[in-house]
Amino acid sequence: MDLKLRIKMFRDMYTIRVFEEKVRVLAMQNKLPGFFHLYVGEEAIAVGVCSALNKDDYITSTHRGHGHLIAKGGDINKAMAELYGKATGYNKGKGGSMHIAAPELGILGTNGIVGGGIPIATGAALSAKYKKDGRVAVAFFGDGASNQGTFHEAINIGAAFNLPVIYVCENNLYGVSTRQTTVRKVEDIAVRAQAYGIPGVIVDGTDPDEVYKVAKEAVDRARRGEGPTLIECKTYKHHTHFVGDTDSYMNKEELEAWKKKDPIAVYPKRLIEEGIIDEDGINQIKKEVEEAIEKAIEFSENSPDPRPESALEDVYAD
Amino acid sequence: MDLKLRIKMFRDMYTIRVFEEKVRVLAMQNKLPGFFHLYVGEEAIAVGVCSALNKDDYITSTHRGHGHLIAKGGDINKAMAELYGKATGYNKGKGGSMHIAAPELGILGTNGIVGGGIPIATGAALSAKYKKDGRVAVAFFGDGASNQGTFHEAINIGAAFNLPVIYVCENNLYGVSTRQTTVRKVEDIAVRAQAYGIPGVIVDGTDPDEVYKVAKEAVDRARRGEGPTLIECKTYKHHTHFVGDTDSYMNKEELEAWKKKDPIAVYPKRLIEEGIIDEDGINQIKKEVEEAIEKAIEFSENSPDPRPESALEDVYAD
Amino acid sequence: MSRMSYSKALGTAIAEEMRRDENVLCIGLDLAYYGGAFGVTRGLAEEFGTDRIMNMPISEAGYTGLAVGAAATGLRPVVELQFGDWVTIASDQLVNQAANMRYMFGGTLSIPMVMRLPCGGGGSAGAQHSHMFESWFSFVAGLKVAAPSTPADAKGLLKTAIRDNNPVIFFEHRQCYQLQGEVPDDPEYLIPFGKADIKREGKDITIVTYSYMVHMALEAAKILEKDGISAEIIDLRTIKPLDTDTIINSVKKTNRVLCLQETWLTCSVASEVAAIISEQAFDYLDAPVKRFGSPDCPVPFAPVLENYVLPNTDKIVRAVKEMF
Amino acid sequence: MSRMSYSKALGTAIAEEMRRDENVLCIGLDLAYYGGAFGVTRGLAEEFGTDRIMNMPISEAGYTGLAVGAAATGLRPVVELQFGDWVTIASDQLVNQAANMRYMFGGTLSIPMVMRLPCGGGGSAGAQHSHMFESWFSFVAGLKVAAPSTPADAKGLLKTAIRDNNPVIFFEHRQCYQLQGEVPDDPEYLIPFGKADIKREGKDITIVTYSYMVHMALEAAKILEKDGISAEIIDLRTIKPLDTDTIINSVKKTNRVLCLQETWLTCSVASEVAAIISEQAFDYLDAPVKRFGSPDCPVPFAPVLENYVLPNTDKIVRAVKEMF
Ligand SMILES: Cc1ncc(C[n+]2csc(CCOP(=O)(O)OP(=O)(O)O)c2C)c(N)n1
Ligand SMILES: Cc1ncc(C[n+]2csc(CCOP(=O)(O)OP(=O)(O)O)c2C)c(N)n1
Ligand SMILES: [Mg+2]
Ligand SMILES: [Mg+2]
Repeated sequence: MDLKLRIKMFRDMYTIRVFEEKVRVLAMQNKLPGFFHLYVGEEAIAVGVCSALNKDDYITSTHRGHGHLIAKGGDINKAMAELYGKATGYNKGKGGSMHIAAPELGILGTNGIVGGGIPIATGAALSAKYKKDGRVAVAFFGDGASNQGTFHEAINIGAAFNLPVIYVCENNLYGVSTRQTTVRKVEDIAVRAQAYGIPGVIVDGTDPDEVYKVAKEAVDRARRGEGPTLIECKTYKHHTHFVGDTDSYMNKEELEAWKKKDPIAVYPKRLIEEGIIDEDGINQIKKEVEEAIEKAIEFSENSPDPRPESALEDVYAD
Repeated sequence: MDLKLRIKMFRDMYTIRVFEEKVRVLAMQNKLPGFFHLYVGEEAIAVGVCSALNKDDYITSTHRGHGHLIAKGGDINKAMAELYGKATGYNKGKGGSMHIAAPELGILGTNGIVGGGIPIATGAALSAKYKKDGRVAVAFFGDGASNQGTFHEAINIGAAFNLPVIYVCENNLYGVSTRQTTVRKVEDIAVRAQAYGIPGVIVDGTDPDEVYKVAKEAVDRARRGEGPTLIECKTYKHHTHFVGDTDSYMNKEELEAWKKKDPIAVYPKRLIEEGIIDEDGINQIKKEVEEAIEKAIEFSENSPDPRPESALEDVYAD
Repeated sequence: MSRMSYSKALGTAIAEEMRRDENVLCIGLDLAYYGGAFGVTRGLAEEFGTDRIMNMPISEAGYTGLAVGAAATGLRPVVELQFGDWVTIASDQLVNQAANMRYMFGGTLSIPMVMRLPCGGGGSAGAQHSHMFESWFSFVAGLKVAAPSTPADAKGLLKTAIRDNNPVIFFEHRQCYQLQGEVPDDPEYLIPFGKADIKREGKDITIVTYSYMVHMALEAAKILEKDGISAEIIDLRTIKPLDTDTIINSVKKTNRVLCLQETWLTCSVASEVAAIISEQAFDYLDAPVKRFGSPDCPVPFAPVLENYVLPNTDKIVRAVKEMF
Repeated sequence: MSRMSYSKALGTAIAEEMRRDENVLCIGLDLAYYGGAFGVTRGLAEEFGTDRIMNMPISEAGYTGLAVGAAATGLRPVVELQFGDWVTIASDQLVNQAANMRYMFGGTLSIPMVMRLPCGGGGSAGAQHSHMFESWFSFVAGLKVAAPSTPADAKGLLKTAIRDNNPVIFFEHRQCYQLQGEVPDDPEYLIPFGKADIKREGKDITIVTYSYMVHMALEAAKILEKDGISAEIIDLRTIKPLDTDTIINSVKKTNRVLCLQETWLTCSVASEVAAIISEQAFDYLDAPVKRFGSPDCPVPFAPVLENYVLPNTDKIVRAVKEMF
């Protein structure tokens, strides 16, 4: 695997981490409107998968979508400004955290509807196949979403028509407060691939190298016209379901165990051990990232609000 | 297996067959309003499954539902009268072929929405478990319906809560004109049981003894509180999707091959060979059934239309 | 001009647009060879192949969402549901996704798709195959809604819908499919959205309606004529956008209005038209606005019941006469 | 009487009904321990156990259908969606199944279930968490629709809904959950469906509204009072059935009416009320009926945009003044 790519993976994961931790603080200070679901702890998934994609490949994301946006190349200034509801945001402040898109990067939206993006990614894959433009599409979604009808219907369609789409399930064991194995009899989501006749793979969602590897294989397969893959990434989120949520349902010991696998701590050590970068290099990246995020906050705070009347624009296309 | 039960299975299958063939003729003569999906060729499924049920067990059925209604003990006079849209029909002429229910027999309705009955049967099973009344529920549905989101969501719920419900898929290889393997990558529906952690069984849907056997096992399992089973019955329908439909999509050779397994021809021979009944006995049953159906037609034709103003009744319960 | 059925006119519109723009494709059940539920796409797979006339699994939410994703990435899908009744299954992708996406995303993409929904009662199809949901989708910002009554309008409106860059919900009445009429051959025959059509001029009362009820209203007008009542029939053609001007101008002339539709009245198109008229033409009304549609019950199966419930020519004549 | 929040009043109603009738159970996401999306069921699992306060997988169509099947067989499920926006996912089971079943089946069974839908805008929840769908479900024969504005109404209406033998769609406005008010302790405190409540008497104009907008209207009335305009505020409480008498009587007194709601106007509750008034109180109107709601765009995220779009006290005052 390309060394530069691995270093970039660390940078991207760290960008997401710092971005999210800042969002958390800003939200608790009521500087940001609306509510926020953080990707902290799950960074290796978005980064591992998106590192296997081209700029013009498609993704659909979820309510917990900042990580996907950044990993797919999203501009953190525009992303942060959108969370602030500013005119300079990706979507002029109309979308906010759960509804950010950047079509020029193939990002077809974070999504407030659990399971809502899975058919949409499948449709983007249909476009790619129809136009023979070589693109692939990735649908990110949670373990909770795998009980939605859209999961079943969309994957069946993707499989039946051999569409170039990869279904990436981020299995963090919970949907809001509900331990998902209390509302689902199977332990693994990957077994569900058998219902559609496609490969189902389980991967450690805290290891970006591993995630990249299985994603790359699935992407190559998709580009060869061999159809979809379902990838289940085992992961855990470090914070509550949304910022400001009660944490009574969280399992502290389990969380501590998962934190030992925190990619932001583990991965740079591995890179250093393997001699790919040194401590200074890591620190330099961290510094750059932190500065960039501070700049993004500054950019956002100095950005103008949207014109009120702009609320009436963009409803219909000409 | 009880000899009387096996003879009754023949009688019920034959009743369905004659009922359906009569409906076909009556519909083509425009004596019946609306449109009709016939169960001809699939009789062994409804009869095999319902023979394993008690009178107060629940079923939900489909657009192709006359067979389930009759197999669950439905009165053919009231059933036929409903198809005629008469006041004496099961539902006072308000429902018709695709919307017949007989709650006193646990029949919660044929259904015009493909996949619509699967969650409803699951809910009936929830009632049974909640009230600890020992009942089970059966959801009948087609292979086409197994691509609906309701299939996925309902079976997952049934499995997660160990509900006493049996999911019976009637795989006749088609949904309307569409060969289902062209819109689904897996050959068998039964493999989908793995997605929910429940047993998935395949059975020859033309053999009522076999269907009864697997249904009985599933029913016993459900009553013991061990949760759902998915049963896939391989079958084939002898007529087009609905009465009056073009048959251009039908595979004549395949049909001929399946007709060799026609339960109405094969099963009485088996009963005779096994010495359970003789030719005369079979002919006697046939005669009785044919007469009963003639009477049902007569009953229906002599029944009054509903009062026009009764259209405004039964919208709301008090 | 060619004489053809409403169904054929729709098929012609699709074929012309598919020839014109290779990004147009059809998605639905049994579309190829079988021709869909009412034969609209019959013959198209032969010309365009099954990559463009796609047969789907029975997964209304799934293939509607498939179309949303395809539309977001440059295709122009035309989706058919076999009966509009089960748009209930697909409505999340239409309402929370398709209708919102352009707006939420600040105008950075668009969703050019058409959702074709055979709809309406008649023929004892029963409660689950007779619904009309045009009021639901007209309610939703971000959607457009069309409901043609004649073969020519069917062609002109469907072509406009396919070229529109927004999600369009297109209601085709089941009782219209076999109606015959003259249809312009011009492949540029486009009927603009938001332009109602005065299907009959009159001076004593305006009947505002759309879809199959246009034909019932025209029949009723003939009968009323004999009794000295001259009815003007406005066919809305599109409900969202709604041609308020044509409605108001007609009411100013006739000073009486019946808002007619087939289905239930509560929160319906008839309610909307009545509300607009009472807001904007209050001073021109000689009598209260009246609405006419179905009573509040599901559509029953038995013919005698169904006839009792659905509006028809006689009932319309009676309703109009009560206003004089 | 006890002082409590709207949210607590709802929880109390559920608890009382569960004690009274063992067939009542709750179905939804995160209901047990977590208390559902807005804390309504908090504490109930401790008393009733998780067999009666059931946590579901994220499968809105599935667990709504589960409730339909349970209701058809003798239970009385109370379903919560975390946000009413995704009733779009569950609507087939409500519209094609629940609303039709009793009728199609000739009255042989009934579907006593309640669908609790937190709804409405505010707080930058964005387009997919701010929808109001009361007009959709009021359209549908076979359903009932309630939308309480105060803690006392919340309790009384929810208890009535749970005892009703029909499917009831129950809209709880997100901005109401924390409102405090006096609530009768009587476990037989039931508010009948189809009875609007005059929340404020007045003589110059009638404002017909419901849900959260009742509070905005009451605020507006105070301001209008200072300018010499006396506004009567009618809280519909249930939209289906609708209390036409109370509306008409009020209009006969004030001769002016504003139909106010939070969401889009097309084919909406405001349209319905306006249509009814122009049909039934035409001769009593001194000015055209006016409707006020949101403009035709999805609910935007940024506060400055959301404020621009949603009705509020000032905008209501302005709208009323324009009528004089
Ligand atoms: C259709 C729908 N149902 C419910 C919700 C409320 N909700 C938001 S996030 C969430 C949990 C999703 O769980 P999962 O898919 O596992 O994602 P995670 O939050 O764990 O990343 C729920 C229930 C929603 N937004 N959309
Ligand atoms: C939700 C929905 N989609 C589509 C239809 C139209 N339709 C009626 S029967 C049918 C085929 C069903 O196929 P399958 O489930 O295999 O049952 P079969 O007819 O083969 O017995 C279809 C598509 C419908 N009634 N409901
Ligand atoms: Mg999760
Ligand atoms: Mg089939």
